[in-house]
Amino acid sequence: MAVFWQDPITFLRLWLENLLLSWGVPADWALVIRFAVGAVLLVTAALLLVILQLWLERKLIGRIQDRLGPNRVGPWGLLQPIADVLKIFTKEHITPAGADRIPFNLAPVLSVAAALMVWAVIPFSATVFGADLNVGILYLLAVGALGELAIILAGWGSNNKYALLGALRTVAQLISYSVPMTLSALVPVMFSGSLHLSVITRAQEVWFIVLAPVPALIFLTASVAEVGRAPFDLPEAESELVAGYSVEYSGLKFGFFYVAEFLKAFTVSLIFAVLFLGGWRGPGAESYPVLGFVYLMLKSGIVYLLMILFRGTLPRFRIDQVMDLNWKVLTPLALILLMVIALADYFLRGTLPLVRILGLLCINGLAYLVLDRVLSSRERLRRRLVAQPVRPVARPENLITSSDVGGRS
Amino acid sequence: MLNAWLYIGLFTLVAAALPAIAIFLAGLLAPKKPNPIKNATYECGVETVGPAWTQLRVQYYLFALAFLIFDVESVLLFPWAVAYQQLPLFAIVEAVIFLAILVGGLFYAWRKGALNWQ
Amino acid sequence: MSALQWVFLVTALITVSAAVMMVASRRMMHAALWLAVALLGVAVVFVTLEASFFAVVQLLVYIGSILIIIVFAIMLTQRSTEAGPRLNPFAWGAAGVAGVVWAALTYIFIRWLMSGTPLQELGASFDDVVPLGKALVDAEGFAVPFEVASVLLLAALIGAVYIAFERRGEGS
Amino acid sequence: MIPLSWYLILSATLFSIGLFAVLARRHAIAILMGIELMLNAVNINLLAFWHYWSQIKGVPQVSGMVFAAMIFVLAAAETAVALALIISAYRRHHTVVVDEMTLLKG
Repeated sequence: MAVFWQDPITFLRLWLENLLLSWGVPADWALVIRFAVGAVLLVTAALLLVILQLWLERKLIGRIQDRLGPNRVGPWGLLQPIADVLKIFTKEHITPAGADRIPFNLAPVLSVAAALMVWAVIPFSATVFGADLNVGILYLLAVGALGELAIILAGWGSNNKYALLGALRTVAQLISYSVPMTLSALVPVMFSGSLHLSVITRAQEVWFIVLAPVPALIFLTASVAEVGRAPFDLPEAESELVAGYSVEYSGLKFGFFYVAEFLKAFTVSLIFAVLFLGGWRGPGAESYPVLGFVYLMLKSGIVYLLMILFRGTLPRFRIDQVMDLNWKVLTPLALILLMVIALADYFLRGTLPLVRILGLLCINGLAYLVLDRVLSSRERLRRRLVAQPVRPVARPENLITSSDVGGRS
Repeated sequence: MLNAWLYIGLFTLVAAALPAIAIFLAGLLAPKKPNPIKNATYECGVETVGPAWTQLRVQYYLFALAFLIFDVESVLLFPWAVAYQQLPLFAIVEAVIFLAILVGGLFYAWRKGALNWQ
Repeated sequence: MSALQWVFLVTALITVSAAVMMVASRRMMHAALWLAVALLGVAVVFVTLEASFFAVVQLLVYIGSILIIIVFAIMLTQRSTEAGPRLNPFAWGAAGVAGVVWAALTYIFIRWLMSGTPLQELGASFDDVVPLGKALVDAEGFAVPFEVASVLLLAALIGAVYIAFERRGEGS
Repeated sequence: MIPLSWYLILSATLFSIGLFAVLARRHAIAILMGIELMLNAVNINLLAFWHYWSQIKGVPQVSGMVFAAMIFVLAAAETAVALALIISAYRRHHTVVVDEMTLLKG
């Protein structure tokens, strides 16, 4: 019997189970009710987390850009997102003329649902997980496919050129980046010998980011791109495609696309933490599962902060750069590293753990250096001219002279 | 395993129902004053020209194609990766050959220029 | 009837009606979306068969990539889709052929089931991924099909890139 | 539990609908979708037999799963090439209706 302060969620689960059984509910139905209660609680928690995220992200981005960020509603602007939610809740829903009603209305729902469905399989601590699927990782990747479907539905349903082009462009980006993502997700599977997320977590006596730093880096980059955040935020590049697939949406329907984006940002951090950062593992997490939950949230919070840092500091890529980065750098890198690691680990897996770790680290570094040299030299040879030659920048000291001469070019 | 899937099924239902209910409630609360100008398709203020469902360029197809091939291939590799710890060297070399063939495909598409965004 | 049977019946009904709608819809995009529903239904059927791996792969490969590539192809060939009737003049003949095939298949299946071949359900704790992975690269097992699959994919990639890229600039 | 015959009838139905789409639709991509449906029906069959037969021989049989996996590969390859052909034909003839394509007649 679990003690409350060791593992509150299991404690509550057992309590609910006993309560239902004592009421004379059949065992099968008790299971269904327990699952349903768990699902409702988890979905609500995830959606509430988005509100916190909205505040955190606006505040931090504000600070990075030397602004205050939200500071009016509540202490430190903490109630700002709630005010925003209330406002967007009462906005008019505009359905554009000629829209395909069913896809148009289904798209935001499916988009949020796809982002939420990831939470069903995440092992939150040693004892608390929703479904321990025997194909956990593949499920995580497959749910992404539903998100792509939602984007296509939105683009098609809006009856708008910008929406459709934006949607197809987004989907092109998402599907491209899921290739290196899938390939680097194979590495944790190889090391742990299972697709169960719980087994993958348990197998990480040494975090997989130490054993395979380069695949982890590829996975992180690809997941930032999968979320469509800066610097990969072409899907909503205001200057190019108005707002991508969500142009025609208004009110809460638009809000849900926004929610889905923020939710996805956190779920990919969660996935990264589970696959490469040891999930709930940490000192004392086995005997006090509640600590495991804290560790997991800390780890994914750090990854999430890293993503906010990317967003605040990196300029947006052009679409051809996005595609080049994926197909000409990440994908070959992931493929070749997969081969190298598969061969190397076969010879190293019988040796001492320390030797194995150091060996894998060296091989990762070596492969990365060699491939980086090879790939970037190819790139340099084939770099295409896409912009004008560099023109002089107007600085205070050359302002007058350059305008007098009409520029160097 | 069916229990796990039962949970996922319920979770999916809840995850889809919650936003749907929220949108429905918001639709009840929100004002409804449609007019033809407001409902017109947004095209930066310019009159809409032609049907919205326009033609695309072949570029999109080529990326989707490369993705399709690599996706299927990585799916085939997942069972192999699960069994990896128990496999002899022969089987690992076999998978490496499998990967090498696809690297060849990638480089063909690259040389051919199919991976350049125009 | 058990709950699982109800799940199966509802899924089968949705799948079949989505398939019918797919054949009946005029707009190709609608057909593709109905196909998505049918494919999802098939994924659920795989779940009831305890083939988790294939249910997920169905999502990943069919919905995540084949459907998307079909959508892209529809968008690429958009201009010629809407005109003319959607069925060709032999539609009645085709319906007849399909009906005959359905009756024949069902008859064969039922006959075969009646013949009393022993059947046994899969154990509930059976994990479908590890034996598949071992068999795929086992020299005694399916190593050759595994490599051939890779070559097939390579051939498809090269062929499709070649065909789609062939007369560049000639199209509109 | 679900009887095997249900799966077989479902797969026969999907196969026939797919066959009808292949025979009767004029649009090339619709025909392709019919083929996808037929392949799915085949997969249901394969996995159903795998589910009901794999413990007959004492050890779990994997042939059904391997065949199903190969069908996925086949479907991917077939879709890729078929759509490339359709797009190529469309660029040349500006049609995707099969009876209007006289590509092979030269």
